[in-house]
Amino acid sequence: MQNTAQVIIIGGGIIGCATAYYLAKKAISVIVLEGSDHIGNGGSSRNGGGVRQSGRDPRELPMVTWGIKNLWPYLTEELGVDVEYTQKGNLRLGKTPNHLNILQRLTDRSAACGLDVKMIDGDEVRQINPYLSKEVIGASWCPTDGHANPLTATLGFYKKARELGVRFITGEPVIELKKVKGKLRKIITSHYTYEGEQVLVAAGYESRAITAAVGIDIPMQAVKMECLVTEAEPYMFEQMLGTAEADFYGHQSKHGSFVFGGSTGLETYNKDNGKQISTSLGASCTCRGIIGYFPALSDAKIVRAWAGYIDECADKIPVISQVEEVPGLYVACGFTGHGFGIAPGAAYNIAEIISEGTPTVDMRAFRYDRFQAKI
Amino acid sequence: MERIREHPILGEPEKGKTVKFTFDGKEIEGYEGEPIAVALKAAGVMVHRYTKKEHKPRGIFCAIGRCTDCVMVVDGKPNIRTCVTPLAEGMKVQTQYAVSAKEDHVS
Amino acid sequence: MKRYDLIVVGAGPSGLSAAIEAARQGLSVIVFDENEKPGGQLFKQIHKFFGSKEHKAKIRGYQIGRELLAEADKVGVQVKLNTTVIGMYQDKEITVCIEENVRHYKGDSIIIATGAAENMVTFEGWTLPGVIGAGAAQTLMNLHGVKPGAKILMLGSGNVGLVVSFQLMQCGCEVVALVDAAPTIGGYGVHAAKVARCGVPFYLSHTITKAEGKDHVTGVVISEVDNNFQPIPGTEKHFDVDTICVAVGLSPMSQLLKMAGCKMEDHPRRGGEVPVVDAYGETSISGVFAAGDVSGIEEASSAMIEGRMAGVCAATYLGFCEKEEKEEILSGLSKDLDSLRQGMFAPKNRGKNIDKTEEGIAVSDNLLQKGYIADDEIERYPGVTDKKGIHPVIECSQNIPCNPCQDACSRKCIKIGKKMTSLPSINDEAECSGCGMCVASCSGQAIFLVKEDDEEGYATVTLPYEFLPLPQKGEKGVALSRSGKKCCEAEIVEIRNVPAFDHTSLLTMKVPIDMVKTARFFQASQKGGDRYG
Amino acid sequence: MDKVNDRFRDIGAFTPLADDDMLICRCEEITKGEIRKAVHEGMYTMTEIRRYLRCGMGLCQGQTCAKLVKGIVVRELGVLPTELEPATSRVPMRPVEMRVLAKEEGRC
Repeated sequence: MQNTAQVIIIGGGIIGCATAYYLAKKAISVIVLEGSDHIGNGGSSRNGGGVRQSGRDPRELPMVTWGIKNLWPYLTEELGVDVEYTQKGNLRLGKTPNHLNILQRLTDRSAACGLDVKMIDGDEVRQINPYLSKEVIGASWCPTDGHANPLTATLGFYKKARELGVRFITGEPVIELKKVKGKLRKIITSHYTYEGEQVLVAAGYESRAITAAVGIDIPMQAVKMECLVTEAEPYMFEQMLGTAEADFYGHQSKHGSFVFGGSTGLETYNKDNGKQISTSLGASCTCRGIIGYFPALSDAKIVRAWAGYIDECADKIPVISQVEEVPGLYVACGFTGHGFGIAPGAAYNIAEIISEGTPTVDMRAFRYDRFQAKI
Repeated sequence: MERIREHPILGEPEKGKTVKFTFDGKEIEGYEGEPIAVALKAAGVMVHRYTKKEHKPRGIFCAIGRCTDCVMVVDGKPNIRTCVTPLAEGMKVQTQYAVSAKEDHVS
Repeated sequence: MKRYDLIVVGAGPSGLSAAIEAARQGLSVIVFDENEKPGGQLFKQIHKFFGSKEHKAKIRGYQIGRELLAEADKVGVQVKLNTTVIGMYQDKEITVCIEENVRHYKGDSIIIATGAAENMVTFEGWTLPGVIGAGAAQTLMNLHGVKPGAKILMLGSGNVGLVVSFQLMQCGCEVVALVDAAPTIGGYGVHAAKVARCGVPFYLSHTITKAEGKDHVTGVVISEVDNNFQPIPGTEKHFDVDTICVAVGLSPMSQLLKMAGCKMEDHPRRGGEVPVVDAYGETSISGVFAAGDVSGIEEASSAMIEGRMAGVCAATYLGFCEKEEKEEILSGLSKDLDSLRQGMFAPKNRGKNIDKTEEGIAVSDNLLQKGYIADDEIERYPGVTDKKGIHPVIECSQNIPCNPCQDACSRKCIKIGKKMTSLPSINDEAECSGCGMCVASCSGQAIFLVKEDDEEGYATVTLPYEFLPLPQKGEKGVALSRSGKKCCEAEIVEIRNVPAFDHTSLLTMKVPIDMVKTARFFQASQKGGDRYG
Repeated sequence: MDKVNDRFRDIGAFTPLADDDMLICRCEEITKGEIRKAVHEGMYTMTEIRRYLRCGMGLCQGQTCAKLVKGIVVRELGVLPTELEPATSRVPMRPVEMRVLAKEEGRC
């Protein structure tokens, strides 16, 4: 078996798949090693599908906006898989004056960076989405936000990259990275040793253990989050929704089902049995959150709920960076639960860093060595 | 389809009181508490819904609430598993087209 | 949170048995079942069960269900119906949908006894209304009292296909054919024989190629298949039917166990994805057990024993039962279970081609291919003898763990011996009283009483009959052979129906003496031969 | 390495079959041809097939089609049924209305 490639990517999530695709387009040979048995088995296929700018940390805005302008609208055609990208805006809802304060702060912060986002009142909210409860008194509204299908987007990048000759190997957890003569070169798994000129670690929270072998640590924690999906319902609305207090977020998919995520507040402390098992509280809590804003969905039936881990970075934005002190190493992880919408842009730009050294979008905010003590 | 009046092993089926309900506006009688699908079956109704993509008819398939093929619009709510939902007086049962009672929702 | 010593999911044969056994040991036990009625499949089973007294043989499934429920009630088991367990989580927590709420429960031990779901096959038109699972047919006719169809074709010759075909006829439906892609019948020969003698043709090595109809089934086309199970063009046969019943096996419904993180394996011989369990059903999560079909498809009789084993183990796990007592109970149950897992249809023999009985007698090819034993094959079996006066003829040709006939005869005419799977033989020394208990007790309806010297030129044949309407004494009709073909005129000379027969009527018909070895079923001649009543 | 994990393994080209339009997933109306094609597009596991095509993700959650889909994928990949893991089981076991899920009892 061919065990060497110009670039070895560790992690077959949307970042790994998309980076592989953008590198393959540049005729660079790539091997992708995925630890689990399935492509896109982490957050990539467990998230709520938001492709959103509003509410983001200003440091992320240039990248995500660039991706929304230049990549997302063309992905379905480019990949030959319907990624169900819909750009019909994002409503972040509020019911109390305190909510409105939170929303106002987020809006001001984004607007200051030039994003088209504004506060609207309850009636304006219901003009955009008539199904929302009368209790909603205001929202932030960003018309250029949207949503897509994380499953087909991730697998679409995989499919296309594979077509271009990228080698994907699943069930291949990385045990160790090894330098040869001062340069990162070998990737050791339980089956084989792979060799590459450049190595991108894009393995979510697991990246932390993997880069430890070469003395690099990204401060992250794994936080278990939960989502659910309803049966297909008649068409109701197209916006992406969220709330000031993050009770829930989600959208109606092209298929008609509603995909929602939510939080119980216990996420950081959730335990697991190694199977990413749902908690007994999550789905019920999310349903209460949804019904509070969306009484019309009370009778919608939940057909499936699931859990997954986010790789929460210390400062809540990702690390997408070359690691110069370990020649050959690149890292893209710590996306902190909002990595899906930004993924194509991030992958495109890290592929540029790997291949040419310079990205289209300034990525200095995502450097691996930015973390400092507070005093 | 006929109801079994007397069974060689089970004798006469135990049924509750009769109730009236409507199927697509037409009044039908059934027994209270029996699955809606059974009352429809006894009345000769075979088609419970038409599917979303192909507009194909579906009816009872597993009869125990697992396959979800027999879903209909019941009292205005779509996707009700009629094989496990008890019949009640005055229920409004409608053929389901895709996910609603309106034919134009079939794409 | 509400907590029980034991939570059982599924109130079928294994779940109820587990609950009873555990409650007897002193555990607080609650059983959840999503159905409106308890008993799982038992309440759809109206035939008499096989096995021995210990396995509740010759009792009908629904009666076993009632007995289990009464027993559960007596020992203080709470059975909650219309309650769907929707999830199983860490720390042995489950969530249950009750009425319009979700409730959380914890069990110090949990037994999952969720049973099995039906498999399906695809053919053109398989999504049409009128194509139903055999389980659906049972549910409609035996639980809800409505006929699944008027004219029905059955796909699948396993025990489910055979038993359900017979049940369909019992409730007044016409079964036009029984079809299976396999070259030989999968279920018990005796089940096939009772369907065949009613006149249902068997088409082995055939499959459905098309369900016809626009909005619902109006017909079906079957074709012969080659060795690779591919339809052979030109062999198509058409039947007018309104219903196609599919009985092509079961798969364990093991989702709850998988969801909770139990180690699973794909086990084709057990029917699909099953939890990895020890000999008594404990999964990879200690204190979580699986019992019945969920851990491997078998008969209800074995499910009940597995349930009891899991119940005892749960009791021991929680310190309610001493190790010695547990081992004593388990060794008894293991013996029972082992005795059920013998014979030609034992799990270990699945997929094997068996051409001789344990006694060394060649199996009937005709039985395997057509559903009945041919006239030239029948005399090889030890239950089929010639004798003066009234005597039983036992057309039992396969080694099945079943012996009620031996116990039924107070005169010791019938001998099976210690090995339950042995074919019954006739004890020449003993004299038959003609009481008919053996006829009514045979779960396979394979025993007939024959009196060859009844009157000059005539003989009588007494057969089990479970159809309506019952013929009248003196009624004339035709006798059908094992193959379901008319063989001669017949007259009913006696009808017996006593409580001990448990709804099996004994018809005695007078037939010409040369038909005594052929005539095995009665069909009334009037009203267009409405044999189904 | 097992056969399912090497996504570069040659499983031959996709060739149409006469019964490719046979419906397999009754809920989401996914055909045999779509499933076979997805395998050739690299979806080698039941989980990926589900996520890519939505088969087994409808109202019944694969209760009817899971085994049928698996049979098709196994044949297309040329592996043994035991080499292909069935898809994950998820809460809830039956479709449940949000208002029902929202009303919890018995948790203190």
